Amino acid sequence: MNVEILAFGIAKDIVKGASFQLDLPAEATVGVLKQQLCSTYPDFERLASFAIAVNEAYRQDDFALNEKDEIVIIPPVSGG
Amino acid sequence: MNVEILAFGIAKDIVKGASFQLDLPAEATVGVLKQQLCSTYPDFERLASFAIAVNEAYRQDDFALNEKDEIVIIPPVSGG
Amino acid sequence: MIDIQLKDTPLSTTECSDLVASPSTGGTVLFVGTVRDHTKGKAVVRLEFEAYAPMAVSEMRKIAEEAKSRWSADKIVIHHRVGVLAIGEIAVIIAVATPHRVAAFEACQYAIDTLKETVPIWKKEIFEDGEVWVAAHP
Amino acid sequence: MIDIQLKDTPLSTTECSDLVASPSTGGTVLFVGTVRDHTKGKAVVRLEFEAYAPMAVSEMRKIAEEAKSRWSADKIVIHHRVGVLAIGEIAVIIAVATPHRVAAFEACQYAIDTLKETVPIWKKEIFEDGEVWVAAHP
Repeated sequence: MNVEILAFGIAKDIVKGASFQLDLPAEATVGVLKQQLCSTYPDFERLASFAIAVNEAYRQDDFALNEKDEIVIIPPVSGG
Repeated sequence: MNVEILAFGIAKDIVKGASFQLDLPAEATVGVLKQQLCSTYPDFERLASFAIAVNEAYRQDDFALNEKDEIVIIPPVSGG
Repeated sequence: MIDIQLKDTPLSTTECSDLVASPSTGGTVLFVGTVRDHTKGKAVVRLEFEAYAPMAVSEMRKIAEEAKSRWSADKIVIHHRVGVLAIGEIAVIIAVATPHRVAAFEACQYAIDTLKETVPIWKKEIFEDGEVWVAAHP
Repeated sequence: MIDIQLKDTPLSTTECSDLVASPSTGGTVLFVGTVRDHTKGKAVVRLEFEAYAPMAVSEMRKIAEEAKSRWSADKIVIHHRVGVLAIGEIAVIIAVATPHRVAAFEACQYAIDTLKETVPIWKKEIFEDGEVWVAAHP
């Protein structure tokens, strides 16, 4: 399946844009997405950490993705 | 010796004024003053507590008084 | 920097926050004490704060100095109001800026706790049917 | 009452203090976070805050709800600024009013600690010779 991913903070610099498309296997999980991101953009490995939000909430690696989900890369936050 | 004493808060109500004179034995201490206050104005006994400040600082019972000291009755405080 | 004020005009949270803010510290903790509309279920109409002014200022300064040295605070402001206050008005503001955030919380809490114990300021609550000096009786 | 705002205009300490003040509570604790002029000895020229807005708001609301229930807070306000900020400007204000003072300090500290861990907002520091996303690298 083809998903659209939003990027913020340093993730925007890594993928060179605020959003991009990614091809994932059908029934991919957040964990699969993270692996794919790291192999496509090795700079993600150099981050202190990064999380994935789906439909406006943090999701664990075993969370299953759907084509219409709002998927967001959340690099280390630094608000406050 | 004759000393002038300032009163604040409920102490003002008890002595019926913001200041008053009191006769104390020569070389009286804060402890002696407190006893004298309680015998002259028994309402002081009914307070949760009261302290004496001399020259703008809290003083213990053994502190010796002088005629020119600024003596103040400090009933329980309730600022803040 | 320490700024202690005892005044009979309204206090300003923004003023106190600005006084301690500095480009070198990252955070400020403030305590803002307001006048309550009831005590033990009884409606308060207004309040009066009276201070033994010179000693109130020196005791507040003592608190600020202690907090400054114990928590390495950069700046501490304590402003206390006196006179007649309406319900909801601000009676006291304490603002503390420290290099580390946790210290600012601790120092600010120490300052308000100690102020309520040692600073010679007295609050009189005025009810419809009488008035009482707070904390006077057990 | 919970009031969460993410805005690109200056934040006001007095506004936040007034929002949580109520005649029935005796005290408010505020945390005010300002923009620092240096990081590890390097001079910062200005900052930019970027947020994943809908989730930043919902995560801040979660923090406020948790603080409200754990410390019986009456009112919690969290205002966070986004966009370009000059040195010394306010990035975040958290205000908490509780029936008991100690709880307000604890709830406010919980809120700022958790905000810095979970709310999707990113700070970019701009130096004379470059820029860096804070906290991105170990």
